[in-house]
Amino acid sequence: MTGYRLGDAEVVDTFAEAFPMRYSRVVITAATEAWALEAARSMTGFATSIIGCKCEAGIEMEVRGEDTPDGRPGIAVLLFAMDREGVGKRILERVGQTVMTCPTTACFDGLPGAERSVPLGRSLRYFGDGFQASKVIAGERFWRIPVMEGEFLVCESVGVGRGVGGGNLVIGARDEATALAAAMAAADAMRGEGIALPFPGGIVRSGSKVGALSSKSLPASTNHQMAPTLRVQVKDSLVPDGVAALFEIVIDGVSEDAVREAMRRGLHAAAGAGAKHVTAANFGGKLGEFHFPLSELRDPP
Amino acid sequence: MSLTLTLRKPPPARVLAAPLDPDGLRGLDAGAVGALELRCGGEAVPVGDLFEVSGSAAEDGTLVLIGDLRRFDGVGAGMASGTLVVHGNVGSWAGAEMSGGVLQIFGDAGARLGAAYPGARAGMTGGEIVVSGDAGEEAGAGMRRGLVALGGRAGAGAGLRILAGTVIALGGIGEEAGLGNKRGSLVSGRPVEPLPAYAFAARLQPPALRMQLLRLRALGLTVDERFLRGVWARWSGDRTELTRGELLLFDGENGSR
Amino acid sequence: MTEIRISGGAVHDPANDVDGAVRDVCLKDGKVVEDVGPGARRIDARGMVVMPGGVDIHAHIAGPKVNGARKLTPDTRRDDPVNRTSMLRSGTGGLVPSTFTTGYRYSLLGYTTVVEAAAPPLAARHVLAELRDTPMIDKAFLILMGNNQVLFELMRQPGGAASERLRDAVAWWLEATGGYGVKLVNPGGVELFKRDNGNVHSLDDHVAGFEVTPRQVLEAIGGAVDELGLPHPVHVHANNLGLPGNADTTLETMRTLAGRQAHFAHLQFHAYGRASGGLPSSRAPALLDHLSDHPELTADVGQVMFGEAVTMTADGPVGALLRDLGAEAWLNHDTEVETGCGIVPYRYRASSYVHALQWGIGLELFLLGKDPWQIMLSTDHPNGGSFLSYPKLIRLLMDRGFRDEEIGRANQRAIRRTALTDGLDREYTLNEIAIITRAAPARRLGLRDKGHLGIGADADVTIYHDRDDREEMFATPRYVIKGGELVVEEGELHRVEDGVLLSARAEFDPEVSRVLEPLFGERYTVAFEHYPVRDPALREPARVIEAAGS
Amino acid sequence: MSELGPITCMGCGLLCDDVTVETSGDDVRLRPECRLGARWFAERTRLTGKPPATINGEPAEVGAALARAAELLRSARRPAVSGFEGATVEDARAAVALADRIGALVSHGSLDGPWAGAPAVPLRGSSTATLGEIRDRSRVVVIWREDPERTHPRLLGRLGFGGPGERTLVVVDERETATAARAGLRLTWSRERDLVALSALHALQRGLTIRLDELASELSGLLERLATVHHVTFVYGAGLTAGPGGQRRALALHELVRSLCQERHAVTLELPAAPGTRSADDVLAWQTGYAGSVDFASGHPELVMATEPLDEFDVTLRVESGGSGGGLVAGPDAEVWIRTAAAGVSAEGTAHRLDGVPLALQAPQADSAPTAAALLARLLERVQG
Repeated sequence: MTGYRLGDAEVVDTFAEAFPMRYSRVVITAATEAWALEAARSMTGFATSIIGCKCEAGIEMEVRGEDTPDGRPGIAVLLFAMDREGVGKRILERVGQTVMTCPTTACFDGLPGAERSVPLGRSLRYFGDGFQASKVIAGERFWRIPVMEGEFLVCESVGVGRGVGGGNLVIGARDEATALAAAMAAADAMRGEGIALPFPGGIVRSGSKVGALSSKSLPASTNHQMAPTLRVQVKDSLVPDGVAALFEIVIDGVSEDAVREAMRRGLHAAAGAGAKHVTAANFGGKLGEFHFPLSELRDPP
Repeated sequence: MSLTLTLRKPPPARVLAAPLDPDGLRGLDAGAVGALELRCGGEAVPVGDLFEVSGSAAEDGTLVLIGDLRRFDGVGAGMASGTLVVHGNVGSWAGAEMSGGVLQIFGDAGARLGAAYPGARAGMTGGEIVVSGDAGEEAGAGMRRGLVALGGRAGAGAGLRILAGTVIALGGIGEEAGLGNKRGSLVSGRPVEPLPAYAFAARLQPPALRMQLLRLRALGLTVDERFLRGVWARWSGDRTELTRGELLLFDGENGSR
Repeated sequence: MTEIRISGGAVHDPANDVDGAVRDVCLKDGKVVEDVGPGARRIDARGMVVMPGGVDIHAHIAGPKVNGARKLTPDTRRDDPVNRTSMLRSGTGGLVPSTFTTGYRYSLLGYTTVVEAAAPPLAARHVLAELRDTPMIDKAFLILMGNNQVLFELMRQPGGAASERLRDAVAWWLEATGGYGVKLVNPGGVELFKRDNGNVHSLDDHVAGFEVTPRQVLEAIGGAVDELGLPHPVHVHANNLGLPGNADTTLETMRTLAGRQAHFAHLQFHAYGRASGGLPSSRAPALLDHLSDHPELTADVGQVMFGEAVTMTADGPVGALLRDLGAEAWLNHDTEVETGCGIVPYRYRASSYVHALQWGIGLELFLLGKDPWQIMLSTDHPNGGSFLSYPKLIRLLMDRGFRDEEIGRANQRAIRRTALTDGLDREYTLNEIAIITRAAPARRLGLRDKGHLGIGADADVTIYHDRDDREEMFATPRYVIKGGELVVEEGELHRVEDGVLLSARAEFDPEVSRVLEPLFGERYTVAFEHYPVRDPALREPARVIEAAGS
Repeated sequence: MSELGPITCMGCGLLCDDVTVETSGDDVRLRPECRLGARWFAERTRLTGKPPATINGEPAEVGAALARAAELLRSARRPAVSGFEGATVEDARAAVALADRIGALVSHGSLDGPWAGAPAVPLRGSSTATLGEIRDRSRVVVIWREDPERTHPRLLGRLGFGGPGERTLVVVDERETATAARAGLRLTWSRERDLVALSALHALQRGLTIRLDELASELSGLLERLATVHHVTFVYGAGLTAGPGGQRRALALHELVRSLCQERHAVTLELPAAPGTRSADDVLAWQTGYAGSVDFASGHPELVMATEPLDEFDVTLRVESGGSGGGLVAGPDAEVWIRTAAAGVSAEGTAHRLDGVPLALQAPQADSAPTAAALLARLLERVQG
């Protein structure tokens, strides 16, 4: 196995294996950015992996007041699922439970003009118990749902795009603190338009593998190859010498390009922040449609 | 350059201007547009006699009228798409029974702006009308969908029997607004006395209105920042109908008024 | 006078048992004659279908009710303007056309005689003036008598219901107005509605303020008309129009009139049973059974056609019912002593259970009825739809494939409650169409010179291309001849004929005035002596049909 | 002294047809008494020294005047036909026929006053009744800003006031009118508040509360009376419908009446601007499909949508029936005037009463002048020829 060095970091010659997913973007606005963020956090919480949460979601970016449909500060959220139906169900649940409930918010479609869409306000309006009203503004229909505070405004439907889920980087360092600092630097660099990092802070410490050695019924279990404590215990450990802790960053993006470029940013940021070892997770290349070889990320962003 | 009609001189009689439809003129050259006839009083008069025609009806579907068109009725009436921009005043029935597109009037409009024709129960069914100045009586009468917005004042009786849709008058909606309002929104930038069939509901900052005001800015209307920041009093009515319509009256920047 | 020979056409003249025979029809001096001279204009009708001019036994085309509907619905005419020409007056069409346009369009459809089915006698001058402005067709009107307080008074006088005085009064009223026949609309019910929004619900309900019941009104007026031998029998719009379960009322009304001649208007609206949930069901078969046992009774169907309509009726409470069902516009007008009026623009939707059922019941009446001489074509224009929809209705009757397609578009829950999908494969023949659109209405109206092409008949003839598409065929006749003059060719009017007023007259004792005058004085706000229409400009030209007498 | 009658009086839209005229020299009296009717009759029988026609104020032959009128109309760029005061159905039929032929605008309102704008009735309809229905059934009659005692002097009598039976007269008017003086209940807000009052009345009648306490208490007396009767009538006219907002006020009244109809019978009665107005309106409706003001300029009838006076007519033809000033008046500046026989005095015909009832007009006093209808027919021939 030959890789390359980036600063102090050894980059393994492997690839991240990713999958086609469907996604939507909603823009949550509120009276203040803080309340928009509260709603966005809540909406993207417990949306880390499709296996456990039926969707993956993350805060994509802040949207300045002048760029939101209602002129208030906003947060863009990306939500991924395996198909359009899944996106529709999850968006509806989450906007209904976490955005509609959150003070002062409104919720807009972040993919206007998309070819396919799923209903949002069109379904949520029934919460209005017949008292809801609609407005068509600049050709788009919105629903006004009366709530205790006033009105919750939500778009009729949200566009659904074709995205990529499961891009990843695994970052290791000589100790836990250094590894975490490198991973955080990577996550910071990776966030941005078109990218969602669904795990807390963007970082996973319990990377997983499909299935389990000990049981046929477990869908996933710990990535024993990447667990430093098992380095001796298992035969196929991938933890190199001098690496005491590893963190994974899982990346969902709106396109193959977006994922690749986010990985490039992350890789270089990690290398510059003390990472000793950078690799990626895959399933042997048989499951995912998209492969992101780390060898292609050598050039800086 | 968009197809541009510049008024030569005031017409001898009132002109029915509805045939000047941006979509209907799309693809015609200046000569063909000039040869079209408009009803002027009892006569048919070629467009070219009334207007200087320049530019061409480009694919953008924009038609520009320039001049004081006070004696032109039905400007943009029945429009279904495209953009009609008027630099000057227009007569009555502008945008009547419009179903789509944008009508921008930089000037004042006459009575029955965006309204239903006599006897018709539904007026505008879509589209946006933006007037920088004032409008006459009964703007948006019978409106079913769409937006009529004024930078200035609306005459009395705005939103008469409005079914749905929005009438905004930043300079103040006139008296007697919203008789028979079913589901429509009437918005006044100045206080008025609502009809007795309306009752006060609440003060709020309606997010939909905020979006509409931003849309008006995009359509070239000056919208004071305080309207965006401010509080609006919602009156519900017409209570003898469904009580699902609303009259939103500007209540100051922090609702203290 | 023009002489015309229509040669080589397939003649459908069911009144004279001619069923498609190829023969010439000769016209001279406004009549059908044996032969015409060699100089006669020859119309080559080879390959065409020749029928008598159409006769509409029940439509609403003139008078204050129709005019009220015009004022109520200007928007329905905006997109249907009719330009003036050097010959024609301008006008507007839509569901309630202006008068000239009404005449032109009936003529373009091949109709030459139309009956306005509900005129308040007090408004006779208005009705007459409108009919005068309705060219191209001969016309008649029926006067409303089922809620007339003066007649109620006469009925409750000793022996009144069956008295000569009542007969004289009915005859007097026809003479005073120029009317052709007698119409009863919701007898007793309209009076109660005008009083305090009331109505009657059964034939034995009492009409407050008068000791009469609907049954007594039916018996008394129906009897009087029968005994007078008016050319057209009593024309009945029964109680409970439009209400689920009303077929019982209709049957009871038929039984009440047993033994007397009577015509039932828009039977479809009176043919409802009661299904669960308060919805109507079809009782067309029961009514048809009764009719087939009672040849003295006839009906027109009052077919509803999907799409826009304007309901207009002297049955004020029906108008109020439609108002309460959510009608956007509702016009009501109460005419003192005599009648009421309700007008509501309406839309029949194929997807609606009730509307599809009404549509289906109308077709059942046509298709299950045994004798086409008893069941005539009408849409109760414009209540069930415009007279302009007759060609489509004819196609529904003549073309099973087309009918099945249309049945497929209607609310299936309703269709399942009718006999339409039970292998009802009847297709009307051209002769049967000729019966229900001309021969039978003319016969029922007592117009001996109309509805047929025998020698001496009026020279009212319609000649159609024989097209497979029966709607197209009946929508645009090749030629229409009115009173011996060629007026329409291929959808174009070529000549304007005024048409005449058809009035009926029966003998009466002029002394009846002495009885009527004080009753008038108590109830009307017009002077008795000014009530009868005398102005010849309104009453002429008229053809007066004498009553047969008892 | 001579006595004529009974005749139908065209002195106002009531068209009382039980009128006996007593003349004694110049003195004209009507039985039943009516000063308006007497004046109407007197004016139409005192035609001393009037020529049959004038052109530019100079006496002229009728034929010459017709020829000039025809010439004016033929060459008109934008003709209008208006008036109809005292006109008959026959006059209106002939006038609309002429207007159709020459592509004129027809209006039975004034051409230079405020326009009514869009009609109210098509929006929600209306409920109406003939006089006899109101007299026999209505126990409350509300007269809205009209003074029939002056304009329709026998109206109250013909609706049963002063006769047997209990009925309440309610008058909405702040002015001290003769009608107001007879009111059992008066409501005195000013005209500007009419729509507010109608909206309030409608709301209160539905059991809703309104914030305007003062108005609510003023209306309470009327509401109490309305609540207890089975039949109520609202009489209205130009006092409600004329001028800007007239359509809204009429609509609000019809809405109120429609709402009242849920619990009782309720009707309206419209007082026309002039005798002849109702006839012309009905004729326009049946000949064109539209009432009010109709334009034939495009070759077919169009409902006039003007919301402000049209000022572009170069030739107007005013149709009036009889009287010293009545007749056909044609041209800019009334160039041609032709005297017509007065309908109901010297010409027979038909006219529609304010409630729509058509009545025959008699001609108790012969006059050689032709009817307006006859003149209009001759004018049509000349215009065509």
